[in-house]
Amino acid sequence: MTTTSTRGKTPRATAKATRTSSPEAKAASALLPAERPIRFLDEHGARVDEHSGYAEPPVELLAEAYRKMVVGRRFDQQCTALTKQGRLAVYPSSHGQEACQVGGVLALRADDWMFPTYRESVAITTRGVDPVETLTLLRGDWHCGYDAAAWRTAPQCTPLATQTIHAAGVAYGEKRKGNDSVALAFIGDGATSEGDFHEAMNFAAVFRAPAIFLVQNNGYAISVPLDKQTQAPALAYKGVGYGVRSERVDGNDPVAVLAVMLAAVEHGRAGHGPFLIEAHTYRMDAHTNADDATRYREPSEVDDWRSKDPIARLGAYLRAAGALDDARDAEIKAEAEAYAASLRERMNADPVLNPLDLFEHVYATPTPQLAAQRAQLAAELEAENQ
Amino acid sequence: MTTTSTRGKTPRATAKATRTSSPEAKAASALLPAERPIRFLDEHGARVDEHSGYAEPPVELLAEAYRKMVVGRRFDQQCTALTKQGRLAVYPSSHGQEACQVGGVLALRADDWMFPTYRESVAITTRGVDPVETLTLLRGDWHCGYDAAAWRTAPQCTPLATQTIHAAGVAYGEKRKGNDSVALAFIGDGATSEGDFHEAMNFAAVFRAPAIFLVQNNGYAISVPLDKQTQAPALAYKGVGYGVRSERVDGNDPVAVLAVMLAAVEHGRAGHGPFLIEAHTYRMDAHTNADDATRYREPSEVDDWRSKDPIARLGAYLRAAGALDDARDAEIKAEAEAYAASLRERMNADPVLNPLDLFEHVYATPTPQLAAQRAQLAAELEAENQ
Amino acid sequence: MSTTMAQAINTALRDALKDDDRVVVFGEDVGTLGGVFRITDGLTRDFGEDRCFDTPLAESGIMGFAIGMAMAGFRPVVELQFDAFAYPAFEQILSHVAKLRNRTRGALSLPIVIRVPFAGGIGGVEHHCDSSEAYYAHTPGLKVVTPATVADAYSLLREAINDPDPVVFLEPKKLYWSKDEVSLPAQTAPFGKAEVRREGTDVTLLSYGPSVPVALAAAEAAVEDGWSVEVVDLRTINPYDDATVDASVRKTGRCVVVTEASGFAGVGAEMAARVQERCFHSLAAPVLRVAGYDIPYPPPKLEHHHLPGVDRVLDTIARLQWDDVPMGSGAS
Amino acid sequence: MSTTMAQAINTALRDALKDDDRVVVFGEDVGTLGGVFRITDGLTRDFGEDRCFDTPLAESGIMGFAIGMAMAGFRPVVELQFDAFAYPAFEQILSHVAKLRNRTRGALSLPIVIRVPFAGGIGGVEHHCDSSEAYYAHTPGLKVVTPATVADAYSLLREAINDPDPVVFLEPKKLYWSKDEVSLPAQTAPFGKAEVRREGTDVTLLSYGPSVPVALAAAEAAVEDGWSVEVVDLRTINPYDDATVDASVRKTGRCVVVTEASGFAGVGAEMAARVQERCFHSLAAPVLRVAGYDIPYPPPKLEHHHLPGVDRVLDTIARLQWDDVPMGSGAS
Ligand SMILES: Cc1ncc(C[n+]2csc(CCOP(=O)(O)OP(=O)(O)O)c2C)c(N)n1
Ligand SMILES: Cc1ncc(C[n+]2csc(CCOP(=O)(O)OP(=O)(O)O)c2C)c(N)n1
Ligand SMILES: [Mg+2]
Ligand SMILES: [Mg+2]
Repeated sequence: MTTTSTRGKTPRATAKATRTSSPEAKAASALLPAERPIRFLDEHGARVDEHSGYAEPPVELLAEAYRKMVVGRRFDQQCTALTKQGRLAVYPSSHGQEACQVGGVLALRADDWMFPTYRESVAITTRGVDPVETLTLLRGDWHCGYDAAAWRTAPQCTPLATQTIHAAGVAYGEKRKGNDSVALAFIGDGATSEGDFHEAMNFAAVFRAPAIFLVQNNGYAISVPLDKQTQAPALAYKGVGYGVRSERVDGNDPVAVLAVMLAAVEHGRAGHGPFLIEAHTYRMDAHTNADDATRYREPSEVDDWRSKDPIARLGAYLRAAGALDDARDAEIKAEAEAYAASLRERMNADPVLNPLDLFEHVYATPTPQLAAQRAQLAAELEAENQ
Repeated sequence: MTTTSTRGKTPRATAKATRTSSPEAKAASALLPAERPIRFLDEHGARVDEHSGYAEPPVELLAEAYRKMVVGRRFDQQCTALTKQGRLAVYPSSHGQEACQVGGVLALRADDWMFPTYRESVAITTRGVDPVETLTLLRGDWHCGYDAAAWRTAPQCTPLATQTIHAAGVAYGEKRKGNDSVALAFIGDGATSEGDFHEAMNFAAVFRAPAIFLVQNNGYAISVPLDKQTQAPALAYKGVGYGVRSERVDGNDPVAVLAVMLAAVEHGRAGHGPFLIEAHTYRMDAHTNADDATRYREPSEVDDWRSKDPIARLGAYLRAAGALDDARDAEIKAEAEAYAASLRERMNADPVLNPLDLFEHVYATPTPQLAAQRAQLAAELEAENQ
Repeated sequence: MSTTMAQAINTALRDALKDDDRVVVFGEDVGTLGGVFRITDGLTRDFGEDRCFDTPLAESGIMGFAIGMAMAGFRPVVELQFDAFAYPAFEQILSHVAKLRNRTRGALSLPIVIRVPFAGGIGGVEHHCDSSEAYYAHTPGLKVVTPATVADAYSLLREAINDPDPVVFLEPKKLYWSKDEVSLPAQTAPFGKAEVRREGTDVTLLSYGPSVPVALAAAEAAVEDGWSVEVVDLRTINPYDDATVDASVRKTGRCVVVTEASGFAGVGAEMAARVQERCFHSLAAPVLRVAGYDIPYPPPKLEHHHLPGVDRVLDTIARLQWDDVPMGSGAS
Repeated sequence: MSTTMAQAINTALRDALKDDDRVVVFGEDVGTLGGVFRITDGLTRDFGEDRCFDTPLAESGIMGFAIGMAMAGFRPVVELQFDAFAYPAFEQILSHVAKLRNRTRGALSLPIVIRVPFAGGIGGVEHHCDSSEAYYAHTPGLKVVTPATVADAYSLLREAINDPDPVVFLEPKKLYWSKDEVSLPAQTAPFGKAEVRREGTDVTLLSYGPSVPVALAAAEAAVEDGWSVEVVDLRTINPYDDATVDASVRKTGRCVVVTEASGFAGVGAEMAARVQERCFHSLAAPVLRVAGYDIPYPPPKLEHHHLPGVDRVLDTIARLQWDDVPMGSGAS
């Protein structure tokens, strides 16, 4: 995030003298993020006390997060490999962002809604969705490959920030039905510049909808660094302008991500409305396989972030806490390998696609025009097969 | 504005303990508005000391503001009367908002840009634009009736908040040309909910464009009150999320509006970038002549605001300061009457419109298709005249 | 009973709110105020703020919120206050509303109605009178409906609300205060069925929404000129009723398309293209179009020059090669 | 010299930046990265951040900022990264870009070029392959240009940047890497002039942008079937060159419109409607259309079924009533 050192010299120092805590200023201060990003773990995984009172998640949950992160990263690597083999049309990796991918999801119940972007393949499989179904979109077989309603997981969203409003709407809808489920919208740092993010935050606040906006601030929108994206002191300072409670978190500290996510979920369930979380993280790979990250960032920057690896940090912490040992770690890695191997194998089989499916689900019932077009394609296909 | 009393119970008190003034928190505090709206005058026009260090504008400027406000209000009343006579298609009155209409404009130089909305007719005539040219749009003769380039005054903007981005762009463009002019965008409280406002603030901040966003918060967007519009502690809290210096001001205190506007203009000229001003004001009339305000607000509310009348307040202050007396006041009122009388008379004459103008200025040079359509209409008109 | 189109729409909303708990009405000023055209008058009072409510002033937000509520099982009926103020919602409409069923293979459907007061003829200043139907009609996944009669306004809106798919319901502003002898509830033909509003034998006027009354007036006036003019009202632009149109044109052998929207690449182009594709050998003359000019919508005092009127329709009928003189290149 | 369309566009931008200080290029990732398609490669390096720069990620913002900069005297050339990601900018485009000259009686003009990589055929996932030309073409006040050849890409873009009016410059993504023997700078015909890309006598294929190569391939293949096929490339959708189109159709007497976009209410409808309006008595058969289906753009593995291909064009030519059998109602 950027700090703004050369602000104007309009009267400000004196302004503070006038401050006697108006109701607005009080309300604002309850919404603003803590001075520094929340973290429980330092870069080596040692426990630190910078959590501003957020409760540490139970160790079982942390252990589960570790497992999911290891499996998730292995899945992600497998996807990159599949892309190189031409098995996926495109793949946006989340390598390095596993604390958010997993921490976001593990804080949810099955009846909560989730709104992933193109980058959230790991979050989706973490939710339990079949990896092959998850990859339908990126393989190019269809758009969304899983049952979005059953999983309460919207299709991976490409038009940036648009999904954040859907999250506000579904969160309000569920609340109106008397449910205490929440809706989690993933969004990137760059996408916070879109007008839709603004409208989503505002609608969520006005309707006190239990929506959580989890900004994975990985410092770049494709090639554009954050300081060309915003001059905000930090993205979490955007919440106060809507009356949305906001927090910054070390996005490579899985304990911190989970802790704040759990608080945000609780905040929503309790009827207090939306919550904005800015998580500082980094994508170790390029934007997608089609991108060349060397064009816009230094290798040294990537190296810096390698030393903040979320999996290593959580692993170290769990070991220190006695919740992980070599045997268990090996077990988890074996699970990850098996997961990847199964995926590899299943992705080798090209599914048989029916071109006539193109006309399905445009409407519940095809219009006469669509039926005619379908018939035309059917005739062409028949002619080809002769 | 709304205060938010029942926020979530997520750890916040402890959060404060952690605060040791991070660079981000410091940057934020330099951007946030003063605790209370800036004002120099109380409701009776007596000088109070709630101006947070903003300099009081010179008394000559205040006297000029008074004159313009009196003339502006008279103009506005005349427009409403003209509407009743069917001479205007529609008129959105700014009765009650004169401190902003006039205070916004008087802080500008001729080479500054201005972006008015439909409600800014008084601001436009205050800038010096001929009142009949100003009313071309609302009379229905054409769209923009004045020379927008010469006056550096964009057409009155109806698609809400769209003009704020133009202001950011032109402010940056002028800066790039080495000019120190600023761009003032008027906007209403309701329109701050539009995504375009978000994008404008962000672009202005990122490009350090000298744009001033003057929010006339009159408490309503047509019928929708501010608490259905936002849950922000106040609209001025939206600036920090973009790194935009923000202030709240008593929008019915012309001294305060001018003082903060002058500071904002100086801020922009000095290269410090954009400035957001939230001015609390009230429209005494309905949204437009077509609106029925009794459907959504109480007469008592209107009465309350009548006692905060910006013209009366400034008049009282100027009299106390010895800058206004009965004679001068009578002179100004006579000027206002003359202005209105001349307008009335000139608006009685229906201008002769040329239907073929419809095809002018669609492009610099008409396309062949347009030329053909123009010829078709010309033939029709000729046939009619036979 | 004499009923206005505004009343018919209001009643349709009421009846839908009554019949189906999942229906919610929202948008800018639709609550306390009852809408700037008073179409939602009394709904909040009678059904409560939960069923009909004001939103913040943000059309993309309104649209996206409707998508979310539909995902939660509601049937949102949103009002976008004027045609041009729907534009901020285009990304949500084009990239999500129109596509979500298809993208999710039917797992998520969006039974949303997008009500848009549209088109001109009311002396509105700029940005208040756009004819925006082509943008929607060209977008697969949307249904596009526009009533020309009071009964249709009621019946088509009820059907739109019951439809499992998103429907853009375009309300011709200038017809809000038009009256018909109708008692509600009214039941007219379903989506995808055009109506012959007037029978004739010489030429078919093909039209929809705000232009239907113009076509009917022209047909009436044409009697004097000795032409027997048939008028077909599409009612729903998508789905499109080729059968009714074809039957009419095959009978009359001539066709003029009347739309208020700018002609270039508009819905009228589709109508003309379809007619000649399907009825080529029945046509004694090219299908001609009477449309708004290809200009930004004019200021109030000039709009009548832009809007297709009876004279322009009659002039165009007159150009239908009644003497079988081939057209020169000077045409349109 | 063998040049790609991507190189031609890059060179056109360079030459414009060189020739006119007022030209600025901006958008998402156009600076350091050189654009996701590398179209702006090296511009920031060679002309500095003032002339070619990255913006925040907000298309309405990009468009509105361009409007403001144009008001200050610049000539902005903006890139909207993909067709569907132009949708957030629609309100700015429709309500301001297209109208400002008209609204201000010429006091303010907007010499803005909106570059949009558009259409499909590159295996892109959803939202990356929309054919959005109809939305622009239907909007008065915009010019709409789409090159099909390398030389045109250069020449039309230079003309677009020099044009005093806003131009939507649609770059067919799948042609970025197409090559022609061209040396730059190239000068081709101006806006409003269609080109006969191949001469023929039996039927005219009418097309533009990404569909021109398809039409040419079909024309080549048609030789085997004994058809002599003429191919007309519109080059600019608006302004529209009726004269060239009319001359071709009057010569051949038959016409098929080929567009990749969904057919319904698309630009192809306008093309078909115009041809029959203007050339009715020269036509031996209806003007038929080969278009994308009226469905959301398909996933990569199915897109070839959607896109008009040579076979579909040939099948359609075959349906042009060569034996003069009147069409039944089953057509299209
Ligand atoms: C509305 C819209 N504009 C542009 C794009 C193209 N695009 C895809 S990803 C991306 C960058 C997004 O950056 P960020 O939000 O930080 O997310 P990240 O990719 O870093 O996870 C861009 C510009 C898009 N998908 N949607
Ligand atoms: C994009 C858009 N949506 C809706 C409207 C219709 N509309 C005109 S004024 C208005 C209310 C604006 O309220 P506010 O911004 O508070 O300004 P005020 O009228 O109070 O000065 C609305 C909804 C519009 N002009 N533009
Ligand atoms: Mg990012
Ligand atoms: Mg207001």
